Amino acid sequence: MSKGILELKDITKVYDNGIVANKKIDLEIWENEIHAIVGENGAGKSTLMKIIFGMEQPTMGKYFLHGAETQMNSVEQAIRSGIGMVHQHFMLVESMDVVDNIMLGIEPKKGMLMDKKAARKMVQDVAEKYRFQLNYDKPVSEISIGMKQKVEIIKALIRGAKILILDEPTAVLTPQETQELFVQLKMLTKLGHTILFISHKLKEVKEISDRITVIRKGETRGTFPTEDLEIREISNLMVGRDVSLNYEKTRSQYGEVLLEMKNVTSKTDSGKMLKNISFALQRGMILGVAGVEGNGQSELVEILTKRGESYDGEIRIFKERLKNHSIKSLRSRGLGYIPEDRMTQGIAAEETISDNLISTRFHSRKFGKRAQLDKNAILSYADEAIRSYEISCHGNDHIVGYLSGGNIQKVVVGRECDEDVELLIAEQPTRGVDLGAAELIHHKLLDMRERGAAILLISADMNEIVELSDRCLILYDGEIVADFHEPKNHSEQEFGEYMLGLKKQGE
Amino acid sequence: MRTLAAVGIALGVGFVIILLLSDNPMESIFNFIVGPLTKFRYMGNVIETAIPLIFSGLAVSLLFQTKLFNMGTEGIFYIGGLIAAIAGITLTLPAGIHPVVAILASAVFGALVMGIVGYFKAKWDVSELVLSLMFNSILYGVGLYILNYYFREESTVVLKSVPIKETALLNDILPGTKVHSGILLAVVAVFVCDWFLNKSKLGYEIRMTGANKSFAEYSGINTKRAIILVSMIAGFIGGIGGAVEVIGMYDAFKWVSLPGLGFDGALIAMLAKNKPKNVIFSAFFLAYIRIGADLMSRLTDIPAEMVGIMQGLIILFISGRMFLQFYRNRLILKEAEVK
Amino acid sequence: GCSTAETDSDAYKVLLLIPGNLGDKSFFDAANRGLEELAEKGYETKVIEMSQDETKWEPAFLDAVDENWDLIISGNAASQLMNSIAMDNPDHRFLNFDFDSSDIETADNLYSVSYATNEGSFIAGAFAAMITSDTSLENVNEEKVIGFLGGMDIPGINDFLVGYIQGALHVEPEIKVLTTYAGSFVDPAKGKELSLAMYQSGADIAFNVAGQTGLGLIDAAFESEKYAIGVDSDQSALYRETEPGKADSVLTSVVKQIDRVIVDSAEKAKSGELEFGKHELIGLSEDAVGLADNEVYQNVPEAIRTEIARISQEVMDGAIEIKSGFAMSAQEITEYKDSVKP
Amino acid sequence: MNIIEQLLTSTFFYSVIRVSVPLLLPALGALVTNRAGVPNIGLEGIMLMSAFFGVVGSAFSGSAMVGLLAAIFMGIVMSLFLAYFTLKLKTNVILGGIALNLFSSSLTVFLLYILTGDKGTSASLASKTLPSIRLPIIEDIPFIGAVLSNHNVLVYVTFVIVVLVYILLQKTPLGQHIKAVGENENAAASVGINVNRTRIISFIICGVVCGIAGAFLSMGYVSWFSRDMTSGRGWIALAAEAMGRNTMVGTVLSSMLFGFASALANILQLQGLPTELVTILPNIITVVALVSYSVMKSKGGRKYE
Ligand SMILES: Nc1ncnc2c1ncn2[C@@H]1O[C@H](COP(=O)(O)OP(=O)(O)OP(=O)(O)O)[C@@H](O)[C@H]1O
Ligand SMILES: Nc1ncnc2c1ncn2[C@@H]1O[C@H](COP(=O)(O)OP(=O)(O)OP(=O)(O)O)[C@@H](O)[C@H]1O
Ligand SMILES: [Mg+2]
Ligand SMILES: [Mg+2]
Repeated sequence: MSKGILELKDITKVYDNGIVANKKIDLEIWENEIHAIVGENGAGKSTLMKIIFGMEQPTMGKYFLHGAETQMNSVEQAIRSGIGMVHQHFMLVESMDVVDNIMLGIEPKKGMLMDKKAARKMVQDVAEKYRFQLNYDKPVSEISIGMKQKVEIIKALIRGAKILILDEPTAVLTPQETQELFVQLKMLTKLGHTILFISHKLKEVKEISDRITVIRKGETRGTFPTEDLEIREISNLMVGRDVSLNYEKTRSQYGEVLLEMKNVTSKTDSGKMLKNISFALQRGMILGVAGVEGNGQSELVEILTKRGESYDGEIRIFKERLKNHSIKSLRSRGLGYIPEDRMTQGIAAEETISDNLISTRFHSRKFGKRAQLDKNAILSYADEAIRSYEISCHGNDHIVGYLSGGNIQKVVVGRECDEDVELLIAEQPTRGVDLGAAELIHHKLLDMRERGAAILLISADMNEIVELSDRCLILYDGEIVADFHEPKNHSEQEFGEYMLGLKKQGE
Repeated sequence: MRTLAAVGIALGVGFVIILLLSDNPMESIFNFIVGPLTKFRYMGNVIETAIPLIFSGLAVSLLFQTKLFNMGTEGIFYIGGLIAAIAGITLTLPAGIHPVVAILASAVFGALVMGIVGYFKAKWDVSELVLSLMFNSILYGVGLYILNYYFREESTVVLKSVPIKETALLNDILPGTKVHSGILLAVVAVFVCDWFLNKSKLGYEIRMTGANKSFAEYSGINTKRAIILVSMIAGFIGGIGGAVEVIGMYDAFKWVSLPGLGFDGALIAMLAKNKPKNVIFSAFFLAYIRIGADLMSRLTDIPAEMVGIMQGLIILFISGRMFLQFYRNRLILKEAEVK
Repeated sequence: GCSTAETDSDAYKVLLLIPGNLGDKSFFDAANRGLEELAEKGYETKVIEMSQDETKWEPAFLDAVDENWDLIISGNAASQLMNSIAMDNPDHRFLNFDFDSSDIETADNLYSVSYATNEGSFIAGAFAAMITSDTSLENVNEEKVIGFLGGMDIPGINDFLVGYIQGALHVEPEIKVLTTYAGSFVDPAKGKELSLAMYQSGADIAFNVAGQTGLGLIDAAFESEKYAIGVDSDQSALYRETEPGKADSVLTSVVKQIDRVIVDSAEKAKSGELEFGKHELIGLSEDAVGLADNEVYQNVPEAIRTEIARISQEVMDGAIEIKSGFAMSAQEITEYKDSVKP
Repeated sequence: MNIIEQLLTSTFFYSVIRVSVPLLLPALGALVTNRAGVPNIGLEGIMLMSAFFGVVGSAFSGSAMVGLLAAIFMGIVMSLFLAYFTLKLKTNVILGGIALNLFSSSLTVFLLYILTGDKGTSASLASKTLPSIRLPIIEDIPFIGAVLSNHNVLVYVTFVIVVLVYILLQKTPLGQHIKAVGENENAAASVGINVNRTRIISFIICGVVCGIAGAFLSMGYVSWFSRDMTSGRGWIALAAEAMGRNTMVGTVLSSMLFGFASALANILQLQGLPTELVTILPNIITVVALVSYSVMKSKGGRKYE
């Protein structure tokens, strides 16, 4: 078949803090293939990719590019050697606009100065070539996550990457966007690009890749041609057991209404993001909200979590008007919130796991009487959470920022799915999380529903919505275009038509 | 270990300079390193010097812990010292109560002033750095005016206040030194702050606000209140520090320029990584090298400026996290291989 | 410490403890010069800068009495402390080169002097008034305005100011005096800025009493083509070699012979003639303060110099009573200043 | 003359410019390093060393130009010194800055003493000053000529630097990189920008402007070095930069505001107001300006509540 374009031999990586992220990894990448890397959270995938990209230096081992042994000392060198990488966490400068972000480091010059016109032209050309729609002049802080992902991909392509590393690019994309991306990836391989692809969604891996390398606890479990492996086998190699992500739900008895929106329209001067939204969420119900990113989901959650959006219409939460609540009173009444952006709102990265686990309910008597905090109660609470969520760490005093992303997510979920929570707003609860962890989180959500909590589930992952929700709203352009009572009875095709605005219920 | 090496290198650099200057380099170095231990009185000097440093270090670490880059402790020390002196001059109270009143007056004022900075920061996001630097000058100017126009000792060359009443002065607790009861207060303050920050619910709110403000907000913590509160506490401690220094070490208010102790606080806080308990060690460390350097310049022929030069070098080397990292990395690697 | 002079072991040993840092261009530098002179004369000397931080002074004194110095010199802000140390250590001898406060009982083993600074600045005020009134001089305007730049609004500086104003009024009752303080002794740029403003506001001559800040006034005088009066030492000499133009704009300086007093006292102490336990106020009569007489001063019109000499004589004879800034409250000083404000 | 008349004179505005320059230059330095994400508290120390070496350089070479170059060189050396510790050895940048100030304040006096035997000033060194320059044409415009012309050459250099720094930050790739490094160093690193190198460059730029500021103090404003002659200007510059909210225009305006208030305070002193209170006028003006700006801004931004 094709020849090896990139080869790693015996790569070991020990981080400064003593964590061994990669152990004697061998990896061979062939030209023009789509090579998937799979493994649990913290298995060492990103680390390995960063080594290929020159961002991290291996502690030991050899690196061959086009058959020649190479020292990949810097990102700059990697880019020059035709390697591009789209990182798992966005690598964008928020205050700069899209064009500036894409051209960062390769700014075209006119004399000594930047040539903004030429830059824009270059970006436009590439975006058109790959059929990406971009908002060129908006600061990155104002564009949606899906858009950010596209910006990242263009960033790599425009640098002429022949080997393109994509670290969980689909985690934030809708099924349609993912399909679009896959078309692009196929086209790229035809144009002579080689692709390294990381995902926790095994269906995607199976669909797109030519070969698969499985990594477990820093070591390779081997590389296999994709057609030789069933999804079940992959998950077995990865996690050591079968994971299906399909659930048999019991029929639930719905109870009192905890959250109700009546004719809510948002009031911003940059166009109304939400139009006439009405729904009611009852105890024992998981209400899914689906839609292509940027169609009002974030605004909805921002209003509910009191982050400044103002609105017309009425919102009642725990039977009272939302406006009469402070965040604190909402919290104390039993509101849980899993934020989409776990790093900025979900955790305090420099603090310990235990401190992160109690931030919403440290006032409670179980964590100490009056003004004092009861250390022991907190620690045993934390140990319990670590155990039941299988958070892999050194202990309850592990600094959260040093966990792998999947495990950070578990900390957030662990805190927000606490037994006191009556109403949970779960925004992308399993984003970036490995199969095993996703299954665990899904079970937690179902358990909460079982005990009578109400859950508003916002997700870009259609499988998640379909499997978990009792009822599902689809948002398009700030409006509810569909309201499915048994989401499982509707096909993915049908969902897609509503989400893309091709259809609208009642028309 | 690393600290020793850092001190060693700074000394090495200093040593070269000293070799060029001194007729008796060994004696100079000796005075610097072990001088403070050679006499009981010198050890007392170390403690005396450490007392205000503990207070200012503590105040600044609370602020830095909450990511408030507020340098206002300097001004609080100045005005707090003056207020304590005024209380000591104007009030007539019994010996046990007088200092307490003086210290409290200063502390409350400090809390109010810093509270204003905190309020502006929390409410309107006014830069606390600018505000606190400006407040330093303003408090200094106003303090000087009050001193000059209302409490000045007449018929003397230098500007100082009329004497503070005996009853208001802190008594010395170590015979043969000037170590005063302020040291006890300092140690208590450290433990109270440590408890407050790590074991109390309010302290937790403050820590989380500092660690990630938007996270704290969405967890239901009132971050504005936390910012104002921590500013006030820092002001309170700064006020105590200024008062204790003046009624502990002086018999009249004699500061005609900002004492520099607040800025030292930033130094201490950074050395202590903003941890209240570490503040004691950092303060003693800085006090020790200061006294050592003083002794060196006093007892030998090294110019006084060596004090500042050596201090600067030692602080730079000690705080270099990556200093000798190479060596540490090898250790880590070995350990990892063993596993 | 610095400037240790090695001599034979039975030399007379003198220690100077400076309650501040060298480089003040005033008391401390002058005292240091005195010690340098003593060293040349074969004394064993040492100078310790105790820094501005007053908490460091007592340890330094205690160390000093632990060693066996024949004479320990200090003063200024450390006067009180030195007095009490002297009382506690009757075996040691002390010299206060600048006694800061008159109402303390002097220890028996301590000799102290203070300077009638106000006498010197009185003469300077008179001199300035005559200069601004003499429009025949180059660049002197019609208005009778003179200036004063102080380091800080503190008693030691205001003693100069009060004498200066009084001297000016003595010669010219219509005189106006611009007064500014820089608020710092180490900010020459600010000193210059303030001085420029004074010259712009009509001052023809101005007097600086502000340490390094004051040097900014001389710069400003030179740049504005006006005149300056120096302080403490002959400040014209400072620039004679390097910038003669600037040297020429400093018409005279109010000098204090601190170094001479120290040298004389030490010699007396060595020969056992110094009257310990005594406090002396020395001024014009003792030639301890006065105007610097140099080539620039010699170029000032004869008439002015004669008149200055006559007034000096009057002061020495006690015919004029000179106010002391130390004896006035801040309020009184403000009023006095305001009475001559333009 | 009454106050109002004095404020309307060309000499007043002339002095505003002169007073502002030694604040504006280090504020620009602070701006550049802050943009790169490394707040430089050591401005004071860097300026002081430059002021000293400017004097020494010009005294020993007999040339003001050499002095200026020595000052700039020293500014760069001190900046790199701080950069080495903070970027390479990972000393906390705030701590490093404070230590640098301490170190410079002592070292300059120490060297001064060794060179001149004086711990106060370098007046005994025959150092040179940089010339003042008359601007042709502009000089003849009434009022404006008197305000703008006949400043020290470094004042005009400062004008040029303001423009250059503006272009650097807004229009050049380097400025873009500095911004990226400051805002999200991982993002910058991921596109191959060398984070440390970019920060070192920003430190060097800061060193250059602080070097010029130091030279302005000791070879333009006055003609000698004296101990601690920067007198807190580095701190005021930091405040001005923070008040300008990390923007070019804001920094320039804040520095000028401070210069204006200081010049105003100088005039008011001549009116016989108490020094202690007049001296803090610039600080009060700053507080009032800052607070009202922030209040207005947050009122404007909270329309939607
Ligand atoms: N910069 C770092 N310093 C120290 N440890 C790190 C660093 N980056 C990653 N690690 C640790 O190395 C291990 C491997 O992390 P890595 O990010 O490579 O995992 P991953 O396979 O990408 O996981 P995920 O699926 O969650 O992305 C984890 O334990 C992680 O905590
Ligand atoms: N210097 C560090 N020391 C220790 N841990 C670190 C360090 N820097 C980052 N980490 C943590 O290690 C984990 C892995 O970091 P990395 O940058 O590889 O993320 P990732 O693998 O891309 O993301 P994720 O872990 O979400 O899959 C992250 O959770 C990160 O917070
Ligand atoms: Mg990863
Ligand atoms: Mg990871």
